[in-house]
Amino acid sequence: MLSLIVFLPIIAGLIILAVPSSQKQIIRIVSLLAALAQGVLAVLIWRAYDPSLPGITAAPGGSPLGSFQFVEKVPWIGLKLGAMGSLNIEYFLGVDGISVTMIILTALISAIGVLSSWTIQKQVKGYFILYNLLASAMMGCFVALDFFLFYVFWELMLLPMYFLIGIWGGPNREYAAIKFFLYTLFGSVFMLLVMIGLYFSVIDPVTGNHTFSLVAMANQANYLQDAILGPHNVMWRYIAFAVLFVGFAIKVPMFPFHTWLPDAHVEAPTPISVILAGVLLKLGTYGMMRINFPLFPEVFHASMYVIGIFGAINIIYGAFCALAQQDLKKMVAYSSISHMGYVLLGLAAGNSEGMIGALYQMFNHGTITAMLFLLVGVIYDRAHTRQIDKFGGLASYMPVYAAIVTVAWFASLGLPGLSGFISEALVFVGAFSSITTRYIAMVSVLGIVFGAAYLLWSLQRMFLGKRKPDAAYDLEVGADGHEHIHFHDWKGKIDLDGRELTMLVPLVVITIFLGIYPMPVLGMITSSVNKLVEVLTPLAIR
Amino acid sequence: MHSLIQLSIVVLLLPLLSFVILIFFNRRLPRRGDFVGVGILGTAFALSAYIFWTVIVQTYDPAFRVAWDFTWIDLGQVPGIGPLQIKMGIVIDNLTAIMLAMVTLISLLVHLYSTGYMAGDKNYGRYYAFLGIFTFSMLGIVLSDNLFSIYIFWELVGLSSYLLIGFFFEKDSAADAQKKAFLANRVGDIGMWLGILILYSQFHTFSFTEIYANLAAGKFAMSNAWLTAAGLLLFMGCVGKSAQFPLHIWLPDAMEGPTPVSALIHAATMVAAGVYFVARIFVVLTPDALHVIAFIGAFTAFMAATIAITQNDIKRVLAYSTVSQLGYMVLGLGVGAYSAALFHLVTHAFFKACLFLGSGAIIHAMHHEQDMRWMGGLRKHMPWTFATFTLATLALAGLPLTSGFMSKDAILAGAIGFATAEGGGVYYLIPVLGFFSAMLTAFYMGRQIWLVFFGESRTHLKPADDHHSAHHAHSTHDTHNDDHHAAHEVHEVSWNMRAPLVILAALSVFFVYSPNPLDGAQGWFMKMIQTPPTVVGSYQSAPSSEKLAVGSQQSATEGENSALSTQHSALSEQHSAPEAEHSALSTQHSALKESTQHSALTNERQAEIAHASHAAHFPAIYISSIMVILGITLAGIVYVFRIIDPDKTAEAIRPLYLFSLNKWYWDEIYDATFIRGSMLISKMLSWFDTNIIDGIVNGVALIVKKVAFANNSFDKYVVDGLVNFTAFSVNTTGAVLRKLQTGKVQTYVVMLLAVVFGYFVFYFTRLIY
Amino acid sequence: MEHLVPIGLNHYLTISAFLLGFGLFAVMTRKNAIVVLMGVELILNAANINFIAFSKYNGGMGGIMFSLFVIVIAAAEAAIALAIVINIFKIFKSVDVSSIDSMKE
Amino acid sequence: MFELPSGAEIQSIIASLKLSVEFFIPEIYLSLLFMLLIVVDLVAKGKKNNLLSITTLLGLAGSIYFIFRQQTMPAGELFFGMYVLDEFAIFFKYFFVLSGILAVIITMADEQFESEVKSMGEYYALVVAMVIGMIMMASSADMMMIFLSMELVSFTAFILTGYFKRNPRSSEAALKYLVYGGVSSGLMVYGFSLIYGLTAETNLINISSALSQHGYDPVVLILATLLVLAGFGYKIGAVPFHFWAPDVYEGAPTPVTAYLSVASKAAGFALLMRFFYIAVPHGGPVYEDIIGINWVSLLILISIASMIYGNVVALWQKNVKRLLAYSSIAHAGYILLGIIVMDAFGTQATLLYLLSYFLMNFGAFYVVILIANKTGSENLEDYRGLGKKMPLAGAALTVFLISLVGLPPTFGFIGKLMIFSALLTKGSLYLWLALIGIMTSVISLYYYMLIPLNMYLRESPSSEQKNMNPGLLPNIIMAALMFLTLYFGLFFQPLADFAKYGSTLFGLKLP
Repeated sequence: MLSLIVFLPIIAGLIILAVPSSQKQIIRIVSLLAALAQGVLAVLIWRAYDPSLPGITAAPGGSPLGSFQFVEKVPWIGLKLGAMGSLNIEYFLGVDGISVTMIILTALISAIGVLSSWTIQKQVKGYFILYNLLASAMMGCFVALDFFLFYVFWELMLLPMYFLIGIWGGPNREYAAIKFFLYTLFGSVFMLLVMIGLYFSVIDPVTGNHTFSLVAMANQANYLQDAILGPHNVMWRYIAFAVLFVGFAIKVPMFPFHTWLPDAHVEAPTPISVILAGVLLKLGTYGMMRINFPLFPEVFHASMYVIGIFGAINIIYGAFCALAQQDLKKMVAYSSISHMGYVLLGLAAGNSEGMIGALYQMFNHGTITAMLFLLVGVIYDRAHTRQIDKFGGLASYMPVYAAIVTVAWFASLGLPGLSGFISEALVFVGAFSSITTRYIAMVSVLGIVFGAAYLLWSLQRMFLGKRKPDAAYDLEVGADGHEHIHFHDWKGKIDLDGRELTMLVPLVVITIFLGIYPMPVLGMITSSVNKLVEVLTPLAIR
Repeated sequence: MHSLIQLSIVVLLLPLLSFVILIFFNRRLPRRGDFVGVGILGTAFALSAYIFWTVIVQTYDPAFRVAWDFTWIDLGQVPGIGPLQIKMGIVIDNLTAIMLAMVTLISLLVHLYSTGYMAGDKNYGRYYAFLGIFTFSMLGIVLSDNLFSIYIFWELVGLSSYLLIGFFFEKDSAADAQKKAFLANRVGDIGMWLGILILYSQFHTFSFTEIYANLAAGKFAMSNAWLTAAGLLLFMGCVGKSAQFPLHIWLPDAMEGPTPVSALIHAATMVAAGVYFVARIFVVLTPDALHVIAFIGAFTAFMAATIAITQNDIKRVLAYSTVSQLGYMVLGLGVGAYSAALFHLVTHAFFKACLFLGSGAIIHAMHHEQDMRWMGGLRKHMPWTFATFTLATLALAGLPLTSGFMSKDAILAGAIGFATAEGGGVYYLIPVLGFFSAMLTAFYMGRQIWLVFFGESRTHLKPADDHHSAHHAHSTHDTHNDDHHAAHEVHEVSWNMRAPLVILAALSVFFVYSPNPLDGAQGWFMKMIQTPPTVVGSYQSAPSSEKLAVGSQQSATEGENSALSTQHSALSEQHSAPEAEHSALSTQHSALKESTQHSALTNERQAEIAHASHAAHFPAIYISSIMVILGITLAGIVYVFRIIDPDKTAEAIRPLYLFSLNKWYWDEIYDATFIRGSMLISKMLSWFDTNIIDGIVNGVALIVKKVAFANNSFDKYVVDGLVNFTAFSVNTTGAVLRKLQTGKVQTYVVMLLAVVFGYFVFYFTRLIY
Repeated sequence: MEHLVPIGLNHYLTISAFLLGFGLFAVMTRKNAIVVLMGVELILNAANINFIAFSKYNGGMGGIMFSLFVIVIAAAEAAIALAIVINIFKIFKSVDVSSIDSMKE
Repeated sequence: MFELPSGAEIQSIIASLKLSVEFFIPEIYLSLLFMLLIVVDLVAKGKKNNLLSITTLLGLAGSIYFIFRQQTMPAGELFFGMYVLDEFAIFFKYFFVLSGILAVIITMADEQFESEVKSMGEYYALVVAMVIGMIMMASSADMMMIFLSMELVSFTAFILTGYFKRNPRSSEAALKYLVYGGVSSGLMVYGFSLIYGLTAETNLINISSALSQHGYDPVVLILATLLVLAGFGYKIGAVPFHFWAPDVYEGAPTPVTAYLSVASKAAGFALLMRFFYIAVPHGGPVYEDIIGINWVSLLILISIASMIYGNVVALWQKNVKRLLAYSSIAHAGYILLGIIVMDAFGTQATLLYLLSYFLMNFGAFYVVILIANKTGSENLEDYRGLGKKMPLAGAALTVFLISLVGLPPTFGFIGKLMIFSALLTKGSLYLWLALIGIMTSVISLYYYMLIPLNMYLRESPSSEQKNMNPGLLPNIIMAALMFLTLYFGLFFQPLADFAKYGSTLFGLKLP
C-alpha cells in the first residue's frame, strides 16, 4: 500500500520515459493518472486509518513496530562490520497521525500540481519525469520510518527541484536554483553525521543490533549509555539536536535561513511554487516532529524558548517583509514564511494544543498557500507581470477570480470559518498556555494584524478601485455597452477557465469545510500528537 | 434539547441560508432575489419574536436561562490535562431574547428599506447576500455561550462589515474605509483574543459558565493584575467594535457604505455588540478594570459629541453621535449601571436606526447629496421622514417621554451614584462629562434638524463643480438614478422605505418600555435585565482588602470543596449528556450564588452604587432635562433665529472649531505614527532581508565578483548569506592555491622536497624536545 | 699507513647523501631536460650506495640485490626518458624544462 | 665474501619456487597476454581494426577466471616473502583487471586516437603491462618488489601519457610525469635504503618485527618513512604530492587519464595500506606503537590538505578533464580518511569507496569522451545545451557527478556513508575530520553542478542540428554504468561484503 503510493509516480515517470517526447498530451495524462491514483490511495489510507493508535514510538512492552499502521518492514542491508557489529538498514514504512495528514496533503497538492503543469510547453517529457521523481521523494519522506530511508528520500528531492526551478524557471533561475540546492544540501549533509552518530548510539531492543529505525530511536531506553549520542554525552546531544534543527529549519524556512525561499518562489514556475510551498516546507517541520524533537526530548525541552522566539521572528518579520513587497508572488512567499512561523511557535509550545495547532496549520497552510500561488499564476499567465501596482479594479472585470482570491486571502489572514483560523487559534492557545512561550505568544499576536494589513492592502490595490493608468491591461467597451478587460497577447478566457477552476474549487471547498468542521483532520492527529507531547515531556515534569 | 434552543438555531441559520442562496443564484432569481432575503428575515423575525414572547412575557423570570452545547473540537486525552474539548453552544436568557428580537427586527426593516434604496444597483443581489451573512454572524454573537465562538462571530461581523462598507468598492474612499475598519477591528480583536487566552490558559475552557464557576471558586492561579489585564484586554474587543477611543476612527469612515448598512451595522447592531460583549463578561471585570472602562466611555462620549457639532455631512454627524452614545453605554457599564447601559443599547438601536434610515431617505431624495449645508426646507417635501426623524432626534437628545430619556438618565444616575460611592473626587468627572455631552448631543441634533428640515432649500448655493463631482461620484456606482438626474424636485420616499421609519420611530416612545415615562426602572426591561453578581470579588486588587479577600477565598475554597466538586461533576455530566442540562444549570446557579458569598466585597460595592444611583435618580432627570433644553434652544438660537452667526462664532474660536472639524486630528496622528511607522519598519526589514541577510556581507559579494575573473559570470550569483561567505572564502583560497600549480615541473619538485623537509624538521624538533 | 682512518659506514652514507643532494640540485635547477634526468639517476645511485654499504656492514645479500635491480630500472628509465625528451624536442624544438608550462593552474 | 649455497639448498630453493609458481598463475597469464598482444600487433601491422582491443578484452576477462581460482587458495607468502597472496591482493587483482577492461572499452570509444596516432600498436600491450604492474604492487610484500612493480607501472604510465606523440600537451604531460615520478620514486628508494640500513631487512613483516625487537634511530626512521611516503603520495596523487596530477590528467589521452586516476591511484593506496599497516605500524592492539611517532597524524594532514585543496581549486577549472583531475585529488583525501581509521571497518570502507570511485569516475570520463567525440572539446562552455542534444549522456553524467558529490541514491553516497561511519565509530575522536569531509563535499557540489548547469540550464550558442547520438553500444555501456551506480547506491550489500572480504592482509584479520 505505502510502497505503491510512494512509487506510483516513479512508475509513471518510467512509462513517460518510454513515451516519445512529441506526445505531450499522453505524457501529461499519464502523470495525471498517476497523481489521481495516488490520491485514491491516499483516500483509502485515510479511510482505513485507525485514529485511536498513537504511533510515534514503540511502547516499552509492546510491539517493536509501535502502533504504526500500514507498516512495511523488510530488511534491506545487513553488513558485518568487524568489531563494530553490523550495519542494518531496513525498508521500513509506516503511518501515524503525524504522517497521515501529510500523505493526504501531498497527494492532493501533487495532483493539483500536475493540473497546473498543463500549460508547460518546454521539454514536457523531462519536466514530468522530474516532477514525478519529486512527487515520489516527497511522499517517501512522509512515510519512511527508517532514518536511512528518510535521508535517501530527503536528498532525492533536491536534484529534481534544482532542475525544475533551473530549467523551467524565470529569468533569474540559475541563481535561485543553485541557491536552493546549496542551502538545502548544506542543511542536510550535517544531518548525515547525526544519523550515523545516532545509529551507533541506538540498539534495537529486539535484535540487539544497532538500528536506523526511528521508532527505536524515539525511545530513550534504547540508547547506549555512553555512546556518542547516548544520554551521558550531553554536549554532543545538544550539538546533534542543533545540527538537525538547522537542517530542518532551512527547509521550513526559519529566519535567518529563509532567503532562498523568496528567490526560489519568484523564479519557479507556478506548479513548482505550489509544490514547494504546499509540501516541501512542511517537510522541515515534519522532520522536527518526527525526528528532531522525539529523539532529543530533553534538549527540545531546554530549547523550547529559543524555538518559540524564532517562530515569533518568522511571524512578524515575514509579515513586515510581505508588507513591503511589490511583487505579488514575493509577497505570498514572505507570507508563507510568516505562516510557517506559527507552526514553529506551536511546536515550541510543547503542549497538545500548540502541537495539534502546528500540525493542523501545516495542513492548512499547504492548501491555502497552494491556492494563493495558483491564483498568482493565473494573473501572471494573463498579464505577464506580478507587480501589484500594475493592476486595480480587477474585481469589476474578473468577478469569479476576485471572489476566489478574496476567500484565499481571508483564509490566509486567518478569518474564522476558514481552516487557517482554527490552526492559528490552536497555536496561540497552546503557546499562551505554556509558561515558556507565553510572552512570545503575546508578541506574536501582532502577526495577526500585520498579516491582515498586507493581505488587505494588496487586495485593495489589485482588485478594488479602478484601473490604474499604467495597468497591465486595457479596458474596451464591449458590444453590450459594459466595459471589458483585455490583456495583451492573452487569447484565453479572461476570467478563470475550467482547468483553473478544477484546481481551485476543491481547495476552496476544503478550506471552508475544514474551517467549519475540522475534526476529519484533527481526529486523525490528536492521539499521535498527544503521545508525542507525552514523549517530549521529561519524566521529571510528566 | 430545549425547544427554544432549536428555534434559536433555526433563527441563526436562516440568514446564512439566505446568504448561500443569494451569493450563488442571485443572478438567476427574479429581482436578484431580494424577496428571498426579506422573506427569510421575516421568518427569522417571527421566530425570534416568538422566543421573545415566551422568554420575556410568559416566563417573567430575571434568572431565566437555558443552554446547550456540543463538542466542536476534541483534542483527546491531553497529557497533564486529561480529556480536552472545545465546545460550541447556545445560551438563551433574557438579554439574548431581547437582542435576538431587536437584531432580527432591525435587520428585517433594513432589508425592506433596501428594496427601495438599493433598487437597481448592479450588485443588488450580492448586497442582500452580505446582509444575510452579517445578520447570521450578529445572531451568532448574541447566542454564543462561550468566548471562542463569540470571537469567531466577532471576526465574521468584522468581515461582513468589511464587505458592506466596501460595497461600492470602485470608490477608492470606500476601499480605504473598509480596510481601515477591518484593521482597526483587528487591533481590538487581538486584545480580546489575548484576554480570552489568559482565561483559557487558566481553566482550559472557553465556556462562560465554567470560567465563571472556576473564577468564583478562586481557581485563578495567576496574579490579580493578570485578571484586571484579562478584563481590559477583553474590553479592547469592545473598543474596536464599538468604536471607543482610541479605536473610534474607523466608524465615521465606515459611512462610505450604503446608508441602510450604516443603519443596521454601524448604528444599531454590530457596534452595539461590543457593549453586549462587555455585558457578557461583566462579572469578570475587576473594579480597576471597571474604572478604566468608565473613563474611556465618558471620554469617548464627550469627544465624539464635540466633533459631531461641526460636521457637515449628515451621516457623519450621526456617525459621531453613534460613537458618543456608545460611549454612554460603555460608561454605564463602567460605573456598574449594567441594566441601564443595556437598556440604552436597545433604545439607541431603534432611534439611531430610524435616524440613519431617515437620513438615507433624505439622501435618496436629494440624489445623493449628503452635505447639510446644501439642504434645508425639506419639512414640506417629506413630512413622513420629517416626523419620524424628529421623534428619533428627540429620543436621541433625551427629551422626556422618549425611550432615550429613560435609558440615558438611568446611565447618568448610575454615574452620579458611582461617583458618590467611589468617594467623589476625580470620579465626578464622569457624570460631568456625561451631562455635558448630553447638552452637546441636543445641540448638534437640533442643528441637524434646523439645517435639514427648516429654512429654505439651499441646493442652488452649492458650488457647481462640487455639485457635478458629487453627481459623478455616485453615478459611477449608482447607475439606477441616472434617469431622474435632470429632475431635481425632492419628493417623499416610497412606502417600503417609509414603513421602517414609522415602525422604528414608534419604538422610540417611552411606553414601549416602561409605564412611567420618568423611570425606566419600573419597566419590564430593567426588571428583566439585572446586574449579575460579580465572580472576582475574591480578587480584590486594593492592597487593604487583599488579605481579607485571600482569607475569604481560602475559607471559601475550604468550605466549598464539596460544593465545587458536585458542581464540577455536574458540569462534566452536562457536557457528556446534554439532556441533563437543567440539573447542571441549577448547580451552576448554586455555584454562582456561592461565589456571591465570598465575593461579598464587590457585591457590596455594587449594591452601594445601585443605592446611590437610585438616590441620584431625580437629580439626574433635572440636570439632564435642563441640559437638553439648553442644547436645543442654543441650536435654535444659532441656526434659526440667527442671533449668533455660526460662521462668525467659528471664526472667533477658530482653533477650537478646526480642532473639532478635523476630528481632534486623530487620523493624522495615527497616520503619522502607526501606519507610517509600520510601513517604514517593513521597508527597513525588507531592505535588511535583501541586503544583509541575503548576502551577509555585501562587500564580500562584491569582492567575490571581482575575484571571480576566471569564473563564469554565474559564479558571482552563488553568493548568498552564509553560502555567500563560504563561496567567497573558498573562491579566494582557491584563487591563491591554484597559483601553486605553476606548470613548471621543477617548482613541483621543489615544493615536494620543501614539504618533506618541513615535516621532517617538525618531527625532528618534536623528538628532540 | 696507520695514520689513515679506515673507511667506515659513515663515509659511504656521507657520499650517498652528497650524491642525493647533487641529484636533487640538478633536478631543481638545471634547465636542460637531459641534465634533469641525470639528476634523477644520481638520486637512484645515491640509494644504491646506501644499499651496498648497508649490506656490507649489516650483512645480508638483500641490499646488493636491491641495488642491482635499481641499476636495471635506472637503465630502463633512462631509455624511456630519452624517448620522451626526443619527442619533446621534436615538438617544442627545445629541451628547456622550465619553458614547457603550457598547462598550469 | 658470501659463501655460495650448497646443492641441497639450491634444490630446496627450486622446489619452493615451483611451489610458488602455482600461486602466481594470473600474473604469468597476463604476461603471456602482454607478449601475445605484441605479436598480434606485429601480425596486424598496426591496422586500425578492433582485433587488438578485442583480444585484450578477452584476455583480461580470461584472467578473471584464474584470479577466481586463487580465492580458494590459502593466504601466504611466495618467493621467499617477496610476494604475498591474500584476500587484500585478490580484491585488488579483480579491481585492476576490471579497470583495465574498462580502460580498453573507453579507449575503443575515444575517436581522438584515430586522429592522433597511426597505430594502436603497443597501446593495449602497455595497458596490460600496467595491469600486471599494479597487481604486483598490490601483492608485493618486499620493498624490492614494491619498487620494481611501482616502476613498471610508472614507466608504462609515462608512455601511455605521452602516447599522442604529435600532441604537445600529451608530450608535455609525459615529461612532467617522468621527471616528477623519477624524483619521487628515487626518494622512495633512498628511503627504502635507509630502512634497510636500520633493519637489514627488505621484507615488510621482517622489518616490522626487526623494528620492534631491536630498536632504531627515530630520526632516521622518520626521514626514511617520509621519503617513502613521498613515493606513495605521488602514486595516490594526494596533496602535497599531487602537483603532477592536474597537468598529466589534462594532457594525457582521456582513457589514460581515467585509467590513471582510478587504477594507479588504487594501487598506490594498496601499497600505502600495506606499508603503514605492516611495516611501520602506528599502534592499536595488534601492532604496538613501536615508535614514538603517530603516522596517523601525518596521513590526517595529507587527507585534509587533499580534500580542501582539491575541492577548492576545482572551483576555478574551465576544462572538464582538469576539473575531474582536481576532484580526484579531493577523493584521494576522502579515501585517506578511511585508512586513518586503521581497523577492519576502516579498510572495508576504503575498499568500498575505491569501488564506488572506480564506477563513477570511469563513468564520468566515459561520458566526457563521448561528448568530446561529438563536440571535439572538453571546455565547460562547450557543454551548453548538450542536455537536449544528448539526453542520455546528460542524464548519465549528472548521475555520475551526483555520485561523486556523494548524494543518495548513488554508490558515491554509500562510499561516503561508510567512510564517515568508520570515522564516527571512533566516537568523537575523528568527528572534526568527518566535518571537514562534509563541508568540502558541499563545496564540491558547486563545481560538479557547473556541468549539468551548462548542459541543461544554458542554451547552446550554436543551433546547428548535427547528429549528436553517440551510437548504440556506447549508449548501452553508459546506461549500464549509470544503472550500476544507482543500483549499488540502493543495494550495496554484495560489494560491501566483497570489500569486507578484501580487508584482510597477510591472512591476519585487522581488529
